[in-house]
Amino acid sequence: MSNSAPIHLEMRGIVKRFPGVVALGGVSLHVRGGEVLALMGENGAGKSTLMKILGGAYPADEGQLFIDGEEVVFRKVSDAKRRGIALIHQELMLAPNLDIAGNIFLGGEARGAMGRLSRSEMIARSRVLLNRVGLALPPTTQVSSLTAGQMQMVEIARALALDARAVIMDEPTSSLTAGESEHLFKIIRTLRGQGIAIIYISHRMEEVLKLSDRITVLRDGRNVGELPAAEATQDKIVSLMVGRAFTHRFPDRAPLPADTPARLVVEDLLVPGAPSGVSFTARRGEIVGFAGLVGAGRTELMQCIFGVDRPLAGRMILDGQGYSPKKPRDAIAAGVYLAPEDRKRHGLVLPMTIAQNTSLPDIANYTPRGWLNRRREVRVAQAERERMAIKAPTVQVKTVNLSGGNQQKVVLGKWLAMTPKVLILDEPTRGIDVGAKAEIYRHMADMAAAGITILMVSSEMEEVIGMSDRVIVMHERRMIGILRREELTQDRIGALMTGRVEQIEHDRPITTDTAA
Amino acid sequence: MIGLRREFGMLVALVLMCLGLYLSNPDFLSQSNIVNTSRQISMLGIFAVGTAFVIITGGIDLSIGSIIGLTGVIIARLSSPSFDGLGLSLWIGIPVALAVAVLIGWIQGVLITRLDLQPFIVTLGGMLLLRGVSQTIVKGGTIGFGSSRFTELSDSGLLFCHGDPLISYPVIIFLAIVLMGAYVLHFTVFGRYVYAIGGNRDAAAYSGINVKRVETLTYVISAGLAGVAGVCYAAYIGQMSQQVGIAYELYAIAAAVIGGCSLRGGEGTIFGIIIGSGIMRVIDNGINMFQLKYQTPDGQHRIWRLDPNWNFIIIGAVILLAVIVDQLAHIVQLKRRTRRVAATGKGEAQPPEPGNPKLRPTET
Amino acid sequence: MIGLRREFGMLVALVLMCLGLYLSNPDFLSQSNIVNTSRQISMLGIFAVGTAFVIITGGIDLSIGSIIGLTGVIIARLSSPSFDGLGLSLWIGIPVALAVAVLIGWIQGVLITRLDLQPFIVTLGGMLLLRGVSQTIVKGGTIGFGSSRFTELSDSGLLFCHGDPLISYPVIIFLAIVLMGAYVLHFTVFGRYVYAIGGNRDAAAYSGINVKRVETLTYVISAGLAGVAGVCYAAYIGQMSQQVGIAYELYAIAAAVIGGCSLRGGEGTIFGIIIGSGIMRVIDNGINMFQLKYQTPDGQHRIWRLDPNWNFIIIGAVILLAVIVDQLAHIVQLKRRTRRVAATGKGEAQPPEPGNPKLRPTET
Amino acid sequence: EKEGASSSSSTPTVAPASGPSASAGASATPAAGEAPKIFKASDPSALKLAFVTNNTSEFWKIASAGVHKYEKEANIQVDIKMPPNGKTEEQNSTLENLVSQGYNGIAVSVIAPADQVQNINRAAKKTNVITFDSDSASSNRLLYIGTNNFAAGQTLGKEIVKLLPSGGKMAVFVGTFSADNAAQRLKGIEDTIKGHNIEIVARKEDATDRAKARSNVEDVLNAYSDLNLVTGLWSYNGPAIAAALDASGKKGKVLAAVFDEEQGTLDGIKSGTIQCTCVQKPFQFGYLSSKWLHDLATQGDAIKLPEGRVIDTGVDIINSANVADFEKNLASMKAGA
Ligand SMILES: Nc1ncnc2c1ncn2[C@@H]1O[C@H](COP(=O)(O)OP(=O)(O)OP(=O)(O)O)[C@@H](O)[C@H]1O
Ligand SMILES: Nc1ncnc2c1ncn2[C@@H]1O[C@H](COP(=O)(O)OP(=O)(O)OP(=O)(O)O)[C@@H](O)[C@H]1O
Ligand SMILES: [Mg+2]
Ligand SMILES: [Mg+2]
Repeated sequence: MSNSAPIHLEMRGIVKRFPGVVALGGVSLHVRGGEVLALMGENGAGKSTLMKILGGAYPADEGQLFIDGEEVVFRKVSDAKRRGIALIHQELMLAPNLDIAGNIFLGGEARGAMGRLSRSEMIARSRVLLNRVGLALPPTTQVSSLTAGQMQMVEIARALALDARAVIMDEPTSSLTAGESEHLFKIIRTLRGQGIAIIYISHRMEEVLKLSDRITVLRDGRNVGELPAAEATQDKIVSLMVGRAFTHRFPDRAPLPADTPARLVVEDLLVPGAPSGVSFTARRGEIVGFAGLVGAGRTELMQCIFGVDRPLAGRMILDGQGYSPKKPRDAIAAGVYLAPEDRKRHGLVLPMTIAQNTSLPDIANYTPRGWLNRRREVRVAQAERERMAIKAPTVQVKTVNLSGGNQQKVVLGKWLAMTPKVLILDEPTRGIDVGAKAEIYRHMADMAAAGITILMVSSEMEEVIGMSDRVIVMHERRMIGILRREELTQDRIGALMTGRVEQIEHDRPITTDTAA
Repeated sequence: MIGLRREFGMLVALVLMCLGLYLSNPDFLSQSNIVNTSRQISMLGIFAVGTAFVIITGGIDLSIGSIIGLTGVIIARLSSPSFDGLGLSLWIGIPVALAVAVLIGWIQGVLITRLDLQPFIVTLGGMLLLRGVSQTIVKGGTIGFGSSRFTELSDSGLLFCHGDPLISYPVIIFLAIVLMGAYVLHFTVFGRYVYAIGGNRDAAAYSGINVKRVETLTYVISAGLAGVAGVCYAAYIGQMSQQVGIAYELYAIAAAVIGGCSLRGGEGTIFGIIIGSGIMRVIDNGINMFQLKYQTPDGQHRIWRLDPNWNFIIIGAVILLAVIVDQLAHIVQLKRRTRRVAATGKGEAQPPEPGNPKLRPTET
Repeated sequence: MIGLRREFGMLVALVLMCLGLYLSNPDFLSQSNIVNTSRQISMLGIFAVGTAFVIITGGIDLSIGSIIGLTGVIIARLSSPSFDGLGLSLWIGIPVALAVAVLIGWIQGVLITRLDLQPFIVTLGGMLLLRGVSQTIVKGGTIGFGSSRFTELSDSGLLFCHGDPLISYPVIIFLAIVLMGAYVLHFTVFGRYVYAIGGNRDAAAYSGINVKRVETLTYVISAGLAGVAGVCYAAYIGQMSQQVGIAYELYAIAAAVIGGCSLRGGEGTIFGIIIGSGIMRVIDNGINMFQLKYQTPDGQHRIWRLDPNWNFIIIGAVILLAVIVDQLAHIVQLKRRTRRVAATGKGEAQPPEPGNPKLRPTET
Repeated sequence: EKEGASSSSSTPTVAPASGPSASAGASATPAAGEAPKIFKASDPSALKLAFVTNNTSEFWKIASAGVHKYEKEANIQVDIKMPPNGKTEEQNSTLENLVSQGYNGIAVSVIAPADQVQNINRAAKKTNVITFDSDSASSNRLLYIGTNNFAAGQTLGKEIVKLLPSGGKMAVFVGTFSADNAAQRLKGIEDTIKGHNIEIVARKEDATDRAKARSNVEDVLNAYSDLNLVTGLWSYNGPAIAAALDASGKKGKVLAAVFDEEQGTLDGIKSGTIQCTCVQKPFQFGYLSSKWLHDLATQGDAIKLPEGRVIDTGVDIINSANVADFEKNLASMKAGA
């Protein structure tokens, strides 16, 4: 693709300050064409900021940038693009009201005379690009109708469209699952083969080890180490990232006693748009994992259980009582809470403080005499901050200023401040660094031990296997299998996820026992 | 990006309205009424097109009415042959007035984009301030154009028939603007950026689009076209006072929304603007034209006409009805599609979410 | 959510304005001017408080001016002793009018929340329609209250001094509404919900808040307080025509924004509304009060006063200046904080973001 | 209220919209009871006098010229206040403000005569208040200087009868019929055309939107093909009618009789599109009001108020015969403004 010689990119002593925080305190980094450099670090280490500077989205306060030995200054995104640097952002950056082709060429449109759009040319070129990323959709499909995974693929196609000499991917797999990720890796390897430099950011250790040639680790906006991939191990990277040795990932949990009573019984619940109903029983203190490919319908199912959407048929029983939430409010009143997949959109009121977010669902209980009890609000939030180890100086900090991991902890904390019966965690560790992940796993184990039932939707196979008592696998909005803890293997789940086999083990007996 | 559902629905409504008016009063389609109404539609349409650019980026421009007034007032002051005018050539007056309009749009755009201020409040300030400027220029009075050739701009035109033009100049100007506007909005890179910014401003910025420049330009276009409309109105009215143009921005916004623009940005077409302007002005005209012939019990022929007090009621009700009916149709359509999916058990291509074209859940 | 920076900045501006006016014209602080101006501030403040609720949820209410007019018109029709009134008791007229206002707010709220329509367009439709209804009720004319006791509501009050009240009833009503409004907005669950919805509507719904009900209620509050203001204005003006209240919504919005509300939602305080209303009305009053004494060359004492044509210019300029200066101060403050970080090299507690919680690329 | 509303309601008949309390017309109520108190200024060398109009319009520029003429003659200052939106509450707060500042005299063109009685009385308790152009006869104002709009309507009505000797259909245009001056003028016209087989078939409001003022005329010309005459009650209706008649080629086929002296109206008369207009004497309003305010403040009780406490300045009919002279005269007055 790219005819030019392999690029040599170097950033030296990059400093970036935001009001009140030094995001980067003098970071250096270099990468050559034909190499995959992994950039790792905890949430808030400064990875995205560094890459935004490289992509021209932010100016650096200090430091230099060299391309092929020549110093360059990027003032705007198009400067970087012109130099052949393509940045795929951590957050999806698509215009939902345009079609796929329009988004792929956004900012780099094919032009005819007088600024005229050359639509046919863009559509034709899009078709080729979509083919390369393995997205079998017409380029004229409106982006708002795509799934997150498909959108991610459009983003990647957009980077390819640039004919870039360097491609930066900031957590590209966070909304992809195994199959799509594998496809992406294939693309990355092809690009590397073509002499393109890749900078790859991910919190998923296996991916990084599998894919990269070299690993650079950041901590608190500084370089803390660099390893050739051949010498890297998970432990080495993690101890660089968090500054200490790191042992267990998943906490040990005793198997549930066979006579544990049922908590939530779901019977033939028909989610709008799904071909058939879903049935399962979750017991007290059980962690039920939900595995599936992107768009398998897990989020929709959870939203039905939480009352965001209403099922077309079926029923639910909670602790022996009929349970049919019409709104999240009803679910919350019944003790069913949801930590949503998209925490920025559904989980947090970003301009509010940690304390205000923590108290929000339960605020009605903070007004003993008609006045909000602000002191109690702060007290409760402080307790949660300590329990969840949220990194923030006070609970009066606005959540918009927290890093992703800490935001997720605020979401969990707000539900734990109440007393959940069932806690639904939709992708609880997406975009979260290993350290924070381990903490969240520990909290999940504690919650389960306290008798809380957890429904965990996750696209990370390891997490599903490591944490669940049982796993429900979904495929194309159908429940395709239930696996017990001892049956959990990557292959088995994978086979179910892709719809190759089917295994529904009926646990109705428990249903009738307890519901009666 | 061009789903013309709303536009076609409104086109049908417009045609039905015209039909009803014609049946009630055949003079509705008389040459002279067609000329007048088409001129009215055109003068509204000219600045409604400008408004559309701003609205599609997700902004709003409340200063339009004041710009319309100011443009006319400047022309009157510079070029009126009357006592209060300076009597300069119209070739000076009109360009100066248009330049001022463009400059105002640019200043407002710069304030909104460079200082990151809210369009509503900047253009509200502009609206008041410019109204005051007009007032100061006419010193609280009126400046007429007298019998200057200027008024021909609105009264004369092409294709004379019985001594009157069939197509007045404002209509021609409007057609030119529609053609240019449609070209720019639907067929150029700039137009694409306008939609992209309205759809997802951050994504547009990260795509290397000069968001601030594009947005500023939309305010320049809006103000510039308001200026052009101001020229037409000045010619049409034949005299300027500080009152001309008050609340016209609301009519433009209403026309845009009726024609399918969403104030959330990212949606709307020039075609829709034409329909929206048509509906607004045909209502106006229809209130004067509508009549019902009836016989009193004692056999006398009488004609019932609309009470002029109902003017606002009808316009308000039509705006509300338009958005309500459109939304209900949309909801029914979504429900039907969900049911069809349930029936076939197939999840085909998903429709965009109801009126809220934001990105679906993804993650940090 | 309560960062009072903007509010205090504006308070300082208000105090400076008052000081300047007093120096130019000591009558500014005369008993009678204080009574008049405080009444003006109060009548604006009453409905600006309602507007604040809507704005903080991220909505907008353009129908307020029309509701003010309609309330007065209904009272006039029901209770005026004059020819066009029905002469009923004020104890019937006022409650009926207020009930109508509340009902209108509820209907608009329901349309906005249940049908997911845009507040701008629903309340624009409402604004036009209700204006038409007022017009129909007064049959295009004017209904006076004559010498009915009703007008005392605005003219009389408490603490008489030289036969005139020091505190007029509208001021008392305003104080009561401020206290209630501040309590509801800042110290109750409902108020917290209002902010949460303005901050993130979806997250609020996922936290179990009945978003639709809370939002509907904000429109009810807005319309209800507009009704209360309508009662005061009717008493103050002493006669109702369909013209009363036109464009008042814009003054309320301007007062709210000057006082620190963001039209993006999630920000604003009752304290700010008081300051904003104060600034708007002191400008109005100041335009009449401001004077400069000077001597003509031939030694005569003359007084220079503001040209009344500058009214709009000054109001528009003050609104623009308020938001521009505030934003510049904010930018400087952010810069300074960034520099301080550079000096200490410490990434300490994160500051609140620029009133704009989006992350933005610098350039695009 | 509103622009172009060049005037008033000082008439012996009831304004339809203002209720019985408005029935006291200026000429019909010669000073009910004894004249209110006249305040003599303590310091005649630093007089504060104000001339408060009902809105901003061209009309008031002519009145301002009268004010300025007297200012020069008497070497005093008279502040002209024009409520920019022409709203009652604006005018009331202007009055309040002036009283607060201790003005020695206020002349006001009352927007809503029946309902501003209290406001005027409150001012009259502290200072000399006279009315011009639009009276509030039942208030404690000292004096009214202006035209009788009802009589003006009658005057124009007579011209209309002359223009339509065998009767016909006519339409009326105005900003809002709710304004008193509009109501009075219309009443005067209706009163006069009665019995002459003239029918008013359409009445249209434009809420001061000048473009609407013209399109209303156009629509009516299209909707009523048998129309014989149009009349406009507010100053800008004249030019709007002239423009619409010219553009639709109905000039001469549909006649026009209007009020006031906007340039477009005078041009219409010159070109024959408009047959006549009924004009008041705003220059006199300004000049006489200033003079009386000055005299009242300097002479106090010593002054003798005119008979009935009303000074009627009268109206003129302008048509093609006298339009040239009138225009010249007007220009020289404005030059003095
Ligand atoms: N626009 C901004 N304004 C203020 N602070 C910011 C801004 N962007 C980032 N920060 C702060 O800079 C630091 C680095 O953030 P960055 O997003 O680069 O981290 P990251 O390494 O990408 O983390 P994650 O793994 O969670 O994505 C954080 O403390 C963050 O809060
Ligand atoms: N609001 C919506 N409107 C239209 N379609 C939707 C909406 N939400 C989800 N979908 C579609 O429903 C299907 C199931 O999506 P869902 O989010 O439940 O899957 P998932 O298994 O949770 O996958 P993911 O890993 O993406 O979260 C997808 O095809 C998605 O595109
Ligand atoms: Mg990041
Ligand atoms: Mg999901």
